[in-house]
Amino acid sequence: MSPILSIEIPFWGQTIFRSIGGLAAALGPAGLLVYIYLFKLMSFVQSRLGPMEAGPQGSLQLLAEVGKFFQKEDIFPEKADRIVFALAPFVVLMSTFLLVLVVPFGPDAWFVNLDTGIYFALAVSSVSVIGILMAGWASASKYSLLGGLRAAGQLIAYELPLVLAVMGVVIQAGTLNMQDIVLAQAEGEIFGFGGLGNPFILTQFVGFVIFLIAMQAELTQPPFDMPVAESELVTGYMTEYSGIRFLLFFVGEFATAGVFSMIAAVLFLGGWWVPGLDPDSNLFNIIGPAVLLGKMFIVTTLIFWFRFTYPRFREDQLQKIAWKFLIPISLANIVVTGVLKVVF
Amino acid sequence: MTAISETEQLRYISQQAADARVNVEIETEGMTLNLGPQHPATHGTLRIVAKLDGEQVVAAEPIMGYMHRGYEKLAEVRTYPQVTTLINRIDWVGSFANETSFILAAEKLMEVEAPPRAQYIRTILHEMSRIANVILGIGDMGVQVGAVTPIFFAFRDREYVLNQIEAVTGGRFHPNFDRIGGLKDDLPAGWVQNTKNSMDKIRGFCDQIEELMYGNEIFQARTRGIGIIPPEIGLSYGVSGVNIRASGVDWDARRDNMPHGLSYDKVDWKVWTHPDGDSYARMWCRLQEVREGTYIIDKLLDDLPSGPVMAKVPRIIKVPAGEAYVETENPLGVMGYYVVSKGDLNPFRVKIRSASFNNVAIAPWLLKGVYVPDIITILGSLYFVLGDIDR
Amino acid sequence: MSDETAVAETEDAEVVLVDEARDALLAELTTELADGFVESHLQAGDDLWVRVHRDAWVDAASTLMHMGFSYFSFLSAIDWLPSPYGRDMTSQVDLTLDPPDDDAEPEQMESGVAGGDTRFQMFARVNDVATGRAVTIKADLPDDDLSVGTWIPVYPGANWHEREVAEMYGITIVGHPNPRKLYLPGDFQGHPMRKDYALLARRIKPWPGIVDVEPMPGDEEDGSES
Amino acid sequence: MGLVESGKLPKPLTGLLNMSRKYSLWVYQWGLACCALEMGAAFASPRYDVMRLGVIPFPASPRQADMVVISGTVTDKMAPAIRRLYEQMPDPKYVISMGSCANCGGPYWDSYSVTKGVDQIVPVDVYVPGCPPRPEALLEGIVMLQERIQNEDMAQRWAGEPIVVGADA
Repeated sequence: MSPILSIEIPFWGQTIFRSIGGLAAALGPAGLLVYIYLFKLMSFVQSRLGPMEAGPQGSLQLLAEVGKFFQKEDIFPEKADRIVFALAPFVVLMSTFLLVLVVPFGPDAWFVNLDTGIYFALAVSSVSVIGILMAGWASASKYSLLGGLRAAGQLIAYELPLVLAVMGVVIQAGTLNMQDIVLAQAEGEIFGFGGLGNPFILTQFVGFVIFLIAMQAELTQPPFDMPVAESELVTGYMTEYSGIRFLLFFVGEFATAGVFSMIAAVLFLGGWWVPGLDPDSNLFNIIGPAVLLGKMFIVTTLIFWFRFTYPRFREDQLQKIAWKFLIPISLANIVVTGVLKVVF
Repeated sequence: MTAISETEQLRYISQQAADARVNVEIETEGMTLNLGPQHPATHGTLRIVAKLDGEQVVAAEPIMGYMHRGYEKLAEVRTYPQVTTLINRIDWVGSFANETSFILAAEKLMEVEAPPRAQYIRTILHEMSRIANVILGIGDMGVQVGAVTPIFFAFRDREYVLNQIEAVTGGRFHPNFDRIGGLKDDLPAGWVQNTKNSMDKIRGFCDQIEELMYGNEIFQARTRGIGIIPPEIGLSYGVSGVNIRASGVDWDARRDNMPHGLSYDKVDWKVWTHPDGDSYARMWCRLQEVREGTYIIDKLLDDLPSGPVMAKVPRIIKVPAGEAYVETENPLGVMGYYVVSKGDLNPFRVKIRSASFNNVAIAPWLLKGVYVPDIITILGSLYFVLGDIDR
Repeated sequence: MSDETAVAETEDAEVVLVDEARDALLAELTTELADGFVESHLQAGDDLWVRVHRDAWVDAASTLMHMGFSYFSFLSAIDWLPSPYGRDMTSQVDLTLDPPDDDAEPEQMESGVAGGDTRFQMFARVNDVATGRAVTIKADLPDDDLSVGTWIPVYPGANWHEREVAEMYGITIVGHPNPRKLYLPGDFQGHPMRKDYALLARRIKPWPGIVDVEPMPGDEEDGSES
Repeated sequence: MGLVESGKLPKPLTGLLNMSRKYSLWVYQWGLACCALEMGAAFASPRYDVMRLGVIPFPASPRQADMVVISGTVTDKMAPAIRRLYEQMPDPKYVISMGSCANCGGPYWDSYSVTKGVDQIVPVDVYVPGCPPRPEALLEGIVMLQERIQNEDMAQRWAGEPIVVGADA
């Protein structure tokens, strides 16, 4: 076990510390996202106020939501496959927590420092598909089934551009390790000018855009929210869920949005690093998480702004975008990146 | 629900499936999807039973009656003023427009005519209810295709119109203001200027929505080429209003068949048509009609005649025996009342020809072979109100 | 439109109005419908009614379609029977204060414009959007055979209208592909638009009435206990 | 039911739990007729903005709803669907009957196809009279329901009389 914050902590202490940290890293952003975007930004876009009564500016609204869902009846539909139905939300949430594992929050503040970090992240992000399919199938509802199948088709289709977009970064950084990707950006330089480092958004802008679009689709956010399309499929695979299990899905949705944004921030925006500071300093173990959170908000703002303003694609149009546009472009991006890597 | 046995429904659907415009060579097990009676997409309580092959619709059949309140029967047991109250609630989004044609039919039988000022105000309120109605339809279309924001803008700017309607009639949207022979009251002071300001706001809304929604590539991708109504098919189904004008039929009951008692012929205005006949064309024409409506109101307000708003009619209204049919161009399409009177206090028979009933009748034809999301787009672009279908 | 301009704008009812467009239309219809034509009524400057024979009902539709009446407006039926409940069907009368007079002479059945001999009458309206012409078609149904052919092959929009008629008046539409109930639940009894169909709420609890004093029919015991 | 069975809980905890239910009322919009528009105005119009009160009009599925607003004419054909929807909602659940039609049949009191009052089908907590009620009336109904939830004892649900908006005015 490597030290966190350069402090020696006994093994059990680290376990507790990591558990709390993991929960905070996944659920904290989720809560913030729900409050800031779902309640406040959306209301602002729609020229409303949003929740105002619960706490100052409605800041305790979230606690009320959670408290409410804990009190709700936990309904199993009569024809549901009870075990699968009960497990599905946990599978979805598990994928989120596995994602958090590899996100670096500072030079030493990480949960696991895998050499194949990004590979691992992209792999476990697909686990949620299984959970969604489980939910869709086990609900014994046609809406849920359609939603689950749509989700599966969509997530599989967009996994490919997601991976290919990351490939550019990996080629440029020369590593699959997320920590090293951050360092590569911190230590990189553009045409000999190293003052800003080299956030890969500059050199991999195409990759960033593709990653953003594919991420939007992976998160099933509008304009790619067919699996949960409220006006067609009610709420898709979540239709039959109530109480805590729905809360888990709900939290999972936003936590995944947060974690994916963090990964995007790590890959393209320089992660926890701020230009002008030494990336090895212990300072980043303290401010790193905050910096990463800030960069995460840049990405999530983009995601949610699209969410609130765009209509929804149709399922076949969505597939067309993935296979006919995103994948060829990302392949071209890889070729160009590879050539340039050799040239420079 | 006990209304239809499933086997009966399936047999009917499979009959229809034979001539559905879909590829049925690959034999897969079909699925019957039931949208409604309460479903976010169906504007209330329409129920669509769709037989699917994958996500493609093999056959779809709307089932209504969840909002059937028996208007035609109830109208027979109510006096004429009471009927006005009732029929307000047929197309509840644009209520005043419902009253107009019934009142005009009764006036025709009684051979009275409203004074010019009343006719002008009637026309203004008729157009206002069109604006209040269609704005909501446009916002709702946004929700149907997945954009949540336009509906909030629609509700926000609809309030300007409702405020003006409320100022003159006292009701936000069930005015019950029309009387046989005129109107209940004259306009309140300052109303004309306030209305003009409101119309400016509405035009602002039109510009905003045109940019935000109609200009959006995804919106266009979702609506263009979806649900094309050929003109001759549409006419034989009795599709009217914007839905048929978007198919290129230049026919507007306000211009071509205007009943006595409205003032559309006093101002210049344009009937908007679109050659495409698809969902986008329908929504586009709607938006243009809202904008045109604001200009009509402005012009009518400019030369509003003075004088009384009520003609001389007896206090207890007995309509002479006879039959009359009057139709007006309502927000949703042509709405007509066929009134049969026997000289009593109450009508003997009122046949309500409501626009949405005919407009939605074309849905089974339109929905064959589309995808599930297109069901919602097509229904949204046909824009119906359940009360107008079921009555 | 053109027919409106033919009418002299006058308020004097004594002047005989001339409606050339509708006259021509009526003449054309009379020849086209031939034997099926029964009676007509022309209100100059206003409207045209044509009554056809029941058996010519479907032919009339195709004839009209060929004449350019491509727009289907509506199709319905009328029950000409005077209401057997007399004035208690109007809300002006309170049944408790003013009980209906059972010995009253039943009113004579009287048909509307374009005449009619029987109780039930079909009527439909079609438009010609190109010229603005419109015509209302009527057809009597014999009392012992309440059935009529379907208009669906000509005007597919008639589908729901005919279902409505079948449900509300109990008229059989011959050849209708889907003769289910349109509005009412499947177990609904009766045909509500018939004049002899009583509105229960008006018979039992007359408006404004005293609510819940009289027990509902069939559950006297429950009523007395509660 | 979730964590809270009908057993006794310490008072501060009950208050906290009640508060969380009070401020998080996910409402299922059972829009039927004219009142649906005024309900829509109350929920979606920036002028009324019911979200201020913590009423979230998002859920499209009754499974996630805490409260249903039945607004409009209930017909006999629709009645079984309403009953079914009510049974699909998880406890604790609240019903607001909005408008004269849902309360008692309204202008269709003599119709052959209209159910005279939704309370024949499902228990109603709040009646909002009017034809249609203004959005403000619905807001007041919601606020009154929230006040009741704040003082609610989970063991004694349905013990109280239903709220009628404007009855004491």
